[in-house]
Amino acid sequence: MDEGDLFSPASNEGRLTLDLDGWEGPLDLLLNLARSQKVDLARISILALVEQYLTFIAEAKELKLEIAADYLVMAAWLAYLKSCLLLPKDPQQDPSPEELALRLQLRLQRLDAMREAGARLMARDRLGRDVFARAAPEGLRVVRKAAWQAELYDLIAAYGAVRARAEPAFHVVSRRPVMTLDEALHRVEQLLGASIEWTAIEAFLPATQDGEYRKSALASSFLAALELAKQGRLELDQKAPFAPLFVRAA
Amino acid sequence: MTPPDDALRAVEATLFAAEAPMSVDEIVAYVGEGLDVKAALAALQNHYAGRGIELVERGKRWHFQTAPDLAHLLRKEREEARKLSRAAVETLAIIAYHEPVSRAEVEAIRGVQISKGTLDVLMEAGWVRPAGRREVPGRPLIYATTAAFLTHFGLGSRRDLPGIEDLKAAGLLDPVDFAFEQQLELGAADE
Amino acid sequence: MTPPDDALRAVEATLFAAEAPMSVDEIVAYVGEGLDVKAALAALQNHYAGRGIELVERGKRWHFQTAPDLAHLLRKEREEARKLSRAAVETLAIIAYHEPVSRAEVEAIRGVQISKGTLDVLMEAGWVRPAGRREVPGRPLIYATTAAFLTHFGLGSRRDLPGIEDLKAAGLLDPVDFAFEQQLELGAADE
Repeated sequence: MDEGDLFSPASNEGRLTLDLDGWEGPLDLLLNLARSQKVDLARISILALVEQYLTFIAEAKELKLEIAADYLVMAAWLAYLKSCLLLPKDPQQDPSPEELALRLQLRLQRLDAMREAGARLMARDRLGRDVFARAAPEGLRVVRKAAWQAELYDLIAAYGAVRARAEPAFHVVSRRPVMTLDEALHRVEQLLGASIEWTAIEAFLPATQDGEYRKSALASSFLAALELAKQGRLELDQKAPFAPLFVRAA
Repeated sequence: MTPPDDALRAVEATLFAAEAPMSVDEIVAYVGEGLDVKAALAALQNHYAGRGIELVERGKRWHFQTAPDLAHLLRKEREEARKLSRAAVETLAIIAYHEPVSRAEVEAIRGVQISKGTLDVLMEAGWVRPAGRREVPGRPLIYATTAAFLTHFGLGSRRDLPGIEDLKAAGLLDPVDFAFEQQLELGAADE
Repeated sequence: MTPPDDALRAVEATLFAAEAPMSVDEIVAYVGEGLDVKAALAALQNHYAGRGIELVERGKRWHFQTAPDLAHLLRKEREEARKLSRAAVETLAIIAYHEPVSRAEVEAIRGVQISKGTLDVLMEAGWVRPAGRREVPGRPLIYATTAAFLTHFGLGSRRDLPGIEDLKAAGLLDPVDFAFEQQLELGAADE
């Protein structure tokens, strides 16, 4: 395939049609101009290329075409490069104009190489265009099969649960030793008759090792003392909050 | 073997790339008038005989297909580990402890109905099988466990399943509540 | 000709029925561990050489396709795939020959920014994929080609990219900065 056909949309008898829409930026335009020199990119004349570019932009301006800014930036840079290349060498200048020109040339070579590679890629025997896979393959299927998992423990635990569910359930509230208020009233009344002196309320509690029962007895005895005090049959005395509570018959 | 001729290659490629079986006329429309399509089809059919692919004619239309005896290769079975549902484990346990049992009996013991899928899963797993019918009105199907069941659970026989007393000792007879358990203890102490 | 063996028939049928190219491992998953799949593939490739269908390896995956020289017969009446833009073709070439590359690197070679749709088109075609990030400041995303790219363009591997060895030898796949230093050194040596 002739490369000219592929990549010179604008070259015609060495002249370029002024269609800026067709270019993909200044480097693209430069590459096409360089190719019109019809020599290896490694041997193109950068000065001639600069001239071609500047002429192209000048013509476009003459035709009052709108020119994107990046083309003008490139034009300005190339005009600078041109003057540097033409002026007597200044050894102090870094980078030298030759180095700038070399860089431009390297960039053009690289873009050109990729452009050609792309064309060769596209020209290959492509699947679905030049070569064909089966249009209606039977297809391969994956049949999913469950491998069921269960352990012996799961099994017997489940049976245990089933049997436990089936057993009749008894709901029993366990008995807790308590002293009822009536019982406490009775006790305090009786014990009070025997003592007219101030007596700590603890003295009215039954002797027991059971902490729970003692608590219950204390609470009930306290309530009984309040009730008896309300009836005017008993007096209460406490020196400070949480200090021992004393009672005596009224 | 002589190299395949143009007609044969053209017909082979055309049928391979076809989206549907093709008649001779349709093939000719692709490969061109100049080629002997019928002869090519006959030669191809002969060439592919006994291979993994064959050329077949159905209702005057031709197409390639994979050899029928290889159909089993074209489906791959993939095992996926899946845990049995709680309902399935309970059902399996009841069948194992009480076999043979009917579905109604399983439900009576579980206290909950079982769905059709539950027994299917157990049979698919290969652990439960139908074991005849109970000779009572309605003749319900009864189920039992299989040898594969014993193997999977590492049991020599069903007698190796722990009994009720063993379950109780292991605390597997799930207590219904605290008071119930206490009651059992108290009862035991009273005796 | 000896009759085709089991492995050959099985691999032939599997690849023939497959909807996409298959790796050796995938083929083994279908035909079973016991068969020599690699030997069968080699034998099949040999058997189909010169026929209307051929067996090809693309990026370590195998598939059957029609012979390239028969394109003229089969292209008839098939709609031409949507043409890629020049930007897309260049971008694809740059990614394929330089991979993995960042977007900035593609832009440096092309001298223009990549428009939004260009990479999308290539990724949608399944030819290009993001391939991680470059561990430099900014951690740019980098792109590479896919197995589908090799399959579509008929490449056994990236080594088969047209002219890649020449481009490498000429230093045309090296960045401009690197090539520039090389040239300066060469120039210095000449003096």
